[in-house]
Amino acid sequence: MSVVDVSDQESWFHKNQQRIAPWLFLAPGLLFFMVYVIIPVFQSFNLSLYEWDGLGAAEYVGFRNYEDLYWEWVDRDAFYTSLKNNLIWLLLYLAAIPAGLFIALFLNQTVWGIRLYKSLFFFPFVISQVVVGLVFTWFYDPTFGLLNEFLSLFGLGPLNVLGDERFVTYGIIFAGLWPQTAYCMILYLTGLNAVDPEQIEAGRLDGAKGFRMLWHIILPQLRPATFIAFVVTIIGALRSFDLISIMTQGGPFGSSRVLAYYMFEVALSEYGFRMGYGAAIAVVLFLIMLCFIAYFLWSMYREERGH
Amino acid sequence: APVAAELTGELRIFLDTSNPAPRATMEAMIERFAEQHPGLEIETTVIDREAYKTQIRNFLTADTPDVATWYAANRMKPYVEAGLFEDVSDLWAEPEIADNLASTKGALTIDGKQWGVPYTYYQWGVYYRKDIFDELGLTEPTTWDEELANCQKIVESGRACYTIGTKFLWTAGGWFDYLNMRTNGFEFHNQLANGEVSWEDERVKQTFANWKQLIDMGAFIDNHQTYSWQEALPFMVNGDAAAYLMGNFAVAPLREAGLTDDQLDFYQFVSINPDVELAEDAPTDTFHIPANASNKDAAREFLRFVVSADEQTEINNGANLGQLPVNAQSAVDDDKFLQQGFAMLSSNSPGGVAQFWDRDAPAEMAKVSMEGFQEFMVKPDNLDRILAKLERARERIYEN
Amino acid sequence: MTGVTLNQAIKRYGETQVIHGIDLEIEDGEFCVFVGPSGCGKSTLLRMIAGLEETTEGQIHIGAREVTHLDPAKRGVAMVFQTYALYPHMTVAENMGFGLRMNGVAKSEINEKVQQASNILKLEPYLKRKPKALSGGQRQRVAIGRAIVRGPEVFLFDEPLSNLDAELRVEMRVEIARLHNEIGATMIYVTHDQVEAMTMADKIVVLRDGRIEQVGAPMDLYRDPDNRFVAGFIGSPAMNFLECDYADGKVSHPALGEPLAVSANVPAGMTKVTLGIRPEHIEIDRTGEACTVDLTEALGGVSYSYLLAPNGDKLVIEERDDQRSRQGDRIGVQLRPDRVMLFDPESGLRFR
Amino acid sequence: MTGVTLNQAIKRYGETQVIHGIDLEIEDGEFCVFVGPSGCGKSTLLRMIAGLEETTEGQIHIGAREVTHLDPAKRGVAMVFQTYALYPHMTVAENMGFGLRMNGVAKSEINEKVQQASNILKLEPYLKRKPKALSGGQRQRVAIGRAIVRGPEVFLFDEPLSNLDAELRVEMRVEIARLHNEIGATMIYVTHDQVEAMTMADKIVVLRDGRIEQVGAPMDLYRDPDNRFVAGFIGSPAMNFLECDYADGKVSHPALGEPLAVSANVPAGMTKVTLGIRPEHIEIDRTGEACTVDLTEALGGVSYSYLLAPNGDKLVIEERDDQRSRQGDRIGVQLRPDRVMLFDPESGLRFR
Amino acid sequence: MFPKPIEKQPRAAQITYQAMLPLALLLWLGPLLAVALFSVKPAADFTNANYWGMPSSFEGAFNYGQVFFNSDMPRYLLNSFMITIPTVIGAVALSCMTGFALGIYKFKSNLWIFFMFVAGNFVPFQILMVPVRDLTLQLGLYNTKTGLVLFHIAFQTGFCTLFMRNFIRALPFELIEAARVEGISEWRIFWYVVLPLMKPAIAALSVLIFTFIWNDYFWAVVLTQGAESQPVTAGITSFNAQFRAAYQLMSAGSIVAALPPVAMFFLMQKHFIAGLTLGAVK
Ligand SMILES: Nc1ncnc2c1ncn2[C@@H]1O[C@H](COP(=O)(O)OP(=O)(O)OP(=O)(O)O)[C@@H](O)[C@H]1O
Ligand SMILES: Nc1ncnc2c1ncn2[C@@H]1O[C@H](COP(=O)(O)OP(=O)(O)OP(=O)(O)O)[C@@H](O)[C@H]1O
Ligand SMILES: [Mg+2]
Ligand SMILES: [Mg+2]
Repeated sequence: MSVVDVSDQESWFHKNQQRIAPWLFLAPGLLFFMVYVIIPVFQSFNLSLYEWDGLGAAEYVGFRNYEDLYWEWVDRDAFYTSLKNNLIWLLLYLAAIPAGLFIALFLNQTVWGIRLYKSLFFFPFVISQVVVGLVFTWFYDPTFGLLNEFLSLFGLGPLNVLGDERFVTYGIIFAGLWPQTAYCMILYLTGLNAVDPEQIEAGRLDGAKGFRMLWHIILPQLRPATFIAFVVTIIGALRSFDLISIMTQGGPFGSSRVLAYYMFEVALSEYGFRMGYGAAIAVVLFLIMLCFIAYFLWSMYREERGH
Repeated sequence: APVAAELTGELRIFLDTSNPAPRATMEAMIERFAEQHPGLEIETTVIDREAYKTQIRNFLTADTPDVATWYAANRMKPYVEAGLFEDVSDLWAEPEIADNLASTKGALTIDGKQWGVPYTYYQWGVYYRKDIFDELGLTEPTTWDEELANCQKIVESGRACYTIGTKFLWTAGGWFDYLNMRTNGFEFHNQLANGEVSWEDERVKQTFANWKQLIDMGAFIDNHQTYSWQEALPFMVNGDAAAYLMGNFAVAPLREAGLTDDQLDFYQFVSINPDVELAEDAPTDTFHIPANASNKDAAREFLRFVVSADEQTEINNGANLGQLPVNAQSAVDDDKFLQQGFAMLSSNSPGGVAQFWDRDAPAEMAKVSMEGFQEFMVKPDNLDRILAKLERARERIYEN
Repeated sequence: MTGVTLNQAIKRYGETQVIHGIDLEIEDGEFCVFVGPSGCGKSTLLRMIAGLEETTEGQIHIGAREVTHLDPAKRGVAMVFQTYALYPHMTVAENMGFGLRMNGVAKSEINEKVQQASNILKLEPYLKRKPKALSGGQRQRVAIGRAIVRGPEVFLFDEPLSNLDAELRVEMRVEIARLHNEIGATMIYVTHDQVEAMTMADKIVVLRDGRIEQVGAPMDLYRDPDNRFVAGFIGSPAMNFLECDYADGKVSHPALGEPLAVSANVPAGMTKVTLGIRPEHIEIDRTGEACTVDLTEALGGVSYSYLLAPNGDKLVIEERDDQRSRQGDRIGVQLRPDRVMLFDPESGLRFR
Repeated sequence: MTGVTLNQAIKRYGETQVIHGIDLEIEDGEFCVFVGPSGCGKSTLLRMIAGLEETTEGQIHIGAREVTHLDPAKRGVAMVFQTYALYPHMTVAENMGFGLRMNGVAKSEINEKVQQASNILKLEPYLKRKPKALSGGQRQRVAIGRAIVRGPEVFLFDEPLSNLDAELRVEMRVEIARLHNEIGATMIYVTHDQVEAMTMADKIVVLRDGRIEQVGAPMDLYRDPDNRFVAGFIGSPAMNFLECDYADGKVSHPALGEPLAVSANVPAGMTKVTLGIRPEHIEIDRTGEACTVDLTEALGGVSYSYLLAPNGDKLVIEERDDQRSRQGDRIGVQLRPDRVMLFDPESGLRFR
Repeated sequence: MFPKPIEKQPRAAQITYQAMLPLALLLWLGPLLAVALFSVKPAADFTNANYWGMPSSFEGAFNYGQVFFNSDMPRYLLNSFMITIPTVIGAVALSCMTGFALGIYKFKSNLWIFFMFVAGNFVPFQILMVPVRDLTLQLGLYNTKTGLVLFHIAFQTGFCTLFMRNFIRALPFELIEAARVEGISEWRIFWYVVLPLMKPAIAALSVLIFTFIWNDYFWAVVLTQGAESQPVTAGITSFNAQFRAAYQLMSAGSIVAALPPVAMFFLMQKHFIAGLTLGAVK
């Protein structure tokens, strides 16, 4: 049996090319990702067991930070508010999905200029949340905001949405829904493109029309789009930071905080620098998100196996 | 100065005076210092004021300058405790400083040592629309009853007594400072800031009860929780509110917005409890030498230069910082507000001078309490709940 | 009476007209196949009958009812699509019952009908499965089942078998034929597969560019096409066409040797005609030398030889016996005169 | 010598073994076709030869060289894929020259070789186009051209024509056959198309479940299959199989009437055999009455009748003359005894 | 197509639809239009409480002039470009390689590494905040554009890998096999065969990442401070502090800050949408 010459470095590499190549291709990306994402996640877990102001030495306190969080929960303090608001965000943010679907259905036509319309409707997603926050702050402004001008037409108001702890979270979510709806809309528009026209025709022959057609035939086919819309919306809801930071800074009196913002406030804002405590909040947020990540990965795993 | 000529090497100075006017002032001052020390290579870095507050943590440990600006009192405590600021008690022992800067020594003292020098401070107080007062036939109040009576008239005229923007919380801290110092005195206020008194103490409640009187009568503008302090200015400019409890830095924007010195005036916050001495808020801005600085000799010389009587006169005059000099030998600019402020602080503040709530209380406590103040201003009925919350926070924060 | 009648049916997409005034009568219970080259309008015509495309002009009747502008669901038709168009999220049973459900039929009745249909199509074991878990043939059966359940008067099929592989195609072809025998409904079937058209149809409609070329029973079209297009289109391998000289009732072509007498009504004065002859109607004359065997393809029972005539024309002949030609052989050919057809070289019309 | 030899070649994916010890010798210049049902391992075997799949056990030689664990590039093979696998961003010429370019061949030489190949395949007019701008057949030609350019010793084709439509398929089939004649390289060709296998192959390898069932020339397999599987797999429509009683050299079956004498070495003591007969080797006896015509399919020149034997067995017969059976006719059948094959009902092996 | 194509419906429905489109759009983009309107108003309009009416005079040139010549805005914009562009290049380059490795090769840990990227991509980035900030500090990159760029590249690599890997998965694998049979080394397969085919994905991803990074606010706040390194999203807040209550300038600033991604989106609209389809719906 002829043996391939192994003495030569070149040829060894060539021989094992297929086995080594993927690792060479992966190396830079993996390195970056490890250093900046994966390892920090574990560092955060670790840090959450310490008390550290970012200056001196960190002091190991075990689960003390979590205990504090627990008491904040019991006392209905900032952590409680943040968690509660996070849940409200999670729930209400999902409204972007039906809203996006509705707009997508509205725009799914082939009239002249529709392409331009579609992109203009997508606009809110492209602009920065900072700008969105600013715009809506003005919209809600109690003295001159358009909202109150509008309400006064009906003899209502004035309403200080961002200054009232009962409305503030909803007000911010509403602002967030604007770009998120645009995002869902575009997902659905691409999804609608992929709907099998023959199934629609089969449905027409079967006598399904309007809403029943939508419910029984279109929506099931839009499942992938809905799934992605769901994932990005959930993640968007849990990550919500920019809007709160711009619109209220968590106020009034901390009633619009969410975990993401609270964590920032505790760890890095002017009055903060309780790094360990912040890390503990992040861990809680991470655990919530983990449910969704697991769900997402599980779906992907099933699909991969399916192939 | 006699020893100065031999200074050599590099001197790195970090400044947080990022607004154009103060920045120019400081740079000019450094320029003058450089002229006296041609052997010294001076490098100045100006950092955005807000950014500076977080960045200081980084540069004190790595890439450290020789001199840095900061704030007095509790605000410098974390760095002192972490050993990041140089002990400059030696400077304070020098007669020139010991004699002339005595009034601010307390603010820079922790554990009996001094950790920096002040370079400017400014008074707080009530800035008001003199024309509106005249229109309503009011005079500057001095007692709580006069205050309430005045306010009642203003409210009846369809205005708010006070404009305020509490979105960023600290403005409410100013109100609390004054109300509490007037109700319970400077000592008590300090104890509270240091966590030595319960928030559910009757005396604290009294402070809030006084505050509530104003709130209930509609003394403050509506929706203040949505405005920053600047956004609250127009209410005063437009005549929707008659006064503003604020630091002297509010004068410049009010003038810019078109109010003349005839329309604008100043009075000291009224006395409430006749049994306590008047005390004032006068936040002090400071210079420090980081412990890791490399050219401490030059840095010390710079600090001496900054607090010298001439420089203090120069940098605090109306054309420059427009604030109060810290050196007793300096001249106060003849701006009417500076004069009034200087007079007030030097002769009518027997109780003491506080730095400001968020500098006197630990950061965490400041944050939680100011949130509470804001909530109280919007929902005074929640007081008990708020105080309970603050008390819990106190127990946690001061515990270690 | 549930035949289908088209009356000057016309379809335009904007400016372009794709169906040019079709008149067609499909009898009750008939199995009618539309064939024609790609793009000739087969699908369009079928979809006009289904109501999935607007009819621009003309009328369509199903039975006695005019349905030209009726909703698809109201026409009493069911359609089976090339891609099956099963609802992927419903089980087989749900797929089949969906139409009835939409029309508010009672659950028990739906179940019964689904049961019946799945009986006919042997789908019982799969009723609970999703389409994904079925093979191509099974899916197609479900699609047919869905059509049956609705009990339509007319079944429409658009190339229902073209996504199946060869073996399954044969199987399903037989199945559909059996179904037609069993339920006897009118069926209209679009295909481009020769074999399907020939074996299943009662009546074949040959379309070309949106016009009907010929309508008739399969073997009629095969034996007696009206024109060159139909002659060439029906039959595989296709009919051979030779451009011949014509004189005195005889055609002559280099491949033939002697001129051949053909009985056809060729108009006087014609000197050129197109001769058509199917591969199986050519006999080999091993003594002849006129043609060269270019290639032979032995398929087992039958083999095809591709001949080159002396003038370069090509001819395909079918050989069945074991003694077959080989590449390079020189042979002569003899056409069965009764099977020779003559066409007008210009218009393609057949001289009968 | 650049034949291909497989020696006990085995392929496992984890636990599942898909190729079970294949021994095969393909001669230099031979055109070898792999056929077999879907999933039998045709592609796997081809890809093992190409080096795209590891060979788990056994050896593969190309010419005299052992290549079992060699890189695909070093085996001197070229492969043509079902999906063409043209690089869409390169022109036809670049596609064809790419392999040479990457291996550092000089520009001028590349050009020359591409020129030659495109000559052979009549691709000159398209050299500057991108694959997108080509028809399916042209793309397949480019794929072949790419293979040719590299001047490999062995060509591998994996169902290269199955993405083309019927007409083009016929055309390309002829083209590949011509190419093989012209360059005379060894070619291995995977297909599931009867016609391709029969018409192109020098040698057909019939695979089933990762094992070779029979190897031989096309007509040999057709006429002389080793077992029931091959007999049934080769030929379309498939051979008829009847389970018969066997005694004294004669088989009897209800469809046949009289027992039929068949010369085959049936082992003594066998009482049951499987009889195989192709549709075209059954003659109709119109006087008989044993079978019923269940269905007839007229394809034009030929028609197939599906008969039901008295015991329910099915038989397909081919009819060619114009006088054909109709559904419901009762007819008798006569098998050509020299064409009858007998198989062991258990193992399927043929008794010769 | 669902819903039923409008051109197949009665004339009246068609006209209603055509009329509703611009109306709906106006409503939808109302907030943005308001900002645009604000940005051309004179300051006087705000003191006179003319917030929503027509501008009493057109001051667009002055307002935008202020933004460009009298503030740090140009610097912030420049920073944004200097952060966004290298990030886009870096993340796309890295993910082309990781996507290639994960999409083409079969090895044991393939799926797990892929899932790691995906999971990391969905991690709430707050959990990274403190360690990443420390890391950046230790590297001496705090408050530098480089520090921000490095982190963005790393974090975006997760999403980009998901996207690229799925895209490469959808490429015909025969292309790679064909190249292997032709004796082309893996690196060259990547470079000459796969990379050119990924052009659409690269284009789409570039636009997406550009938008993401340009609009990032959180990390800009965490890792940088001050005009010398902060991008425009963070800059606009200090810009707003500078021009507090000068709504016309804040509006003009916001419009300027929003413009580049919008322009990018319009230029590459087709890729953008294709990108979402590929990356997301897949
Ligand atoms: N929506 C449309 N707009 C314009 N022309 C169309 C449209 N749909 C079909 N056509 C044209 O109508 C003609 C007939 O199309 P049709 O689909 O009926 O052909 P077909 O006979 O079914 O072809 P195939 O065998 O390929 O399915 C074609 O020329 C096609 O281009
Ligand atoms: N990666 C794999 N892992 C496990 N089994 C595999 C793999 N690839 C192929 N197989 C199995 O190997 C067997 C042979 O597959 P192969 O593709 O060679 O069949 P084929 O004869 O080419 O079929 P077809 O005609 O459908 O192309 C099949 O049963 C298939 O399921
Ligand atoms: Mg069609
Ligand atoms: Mg295969």
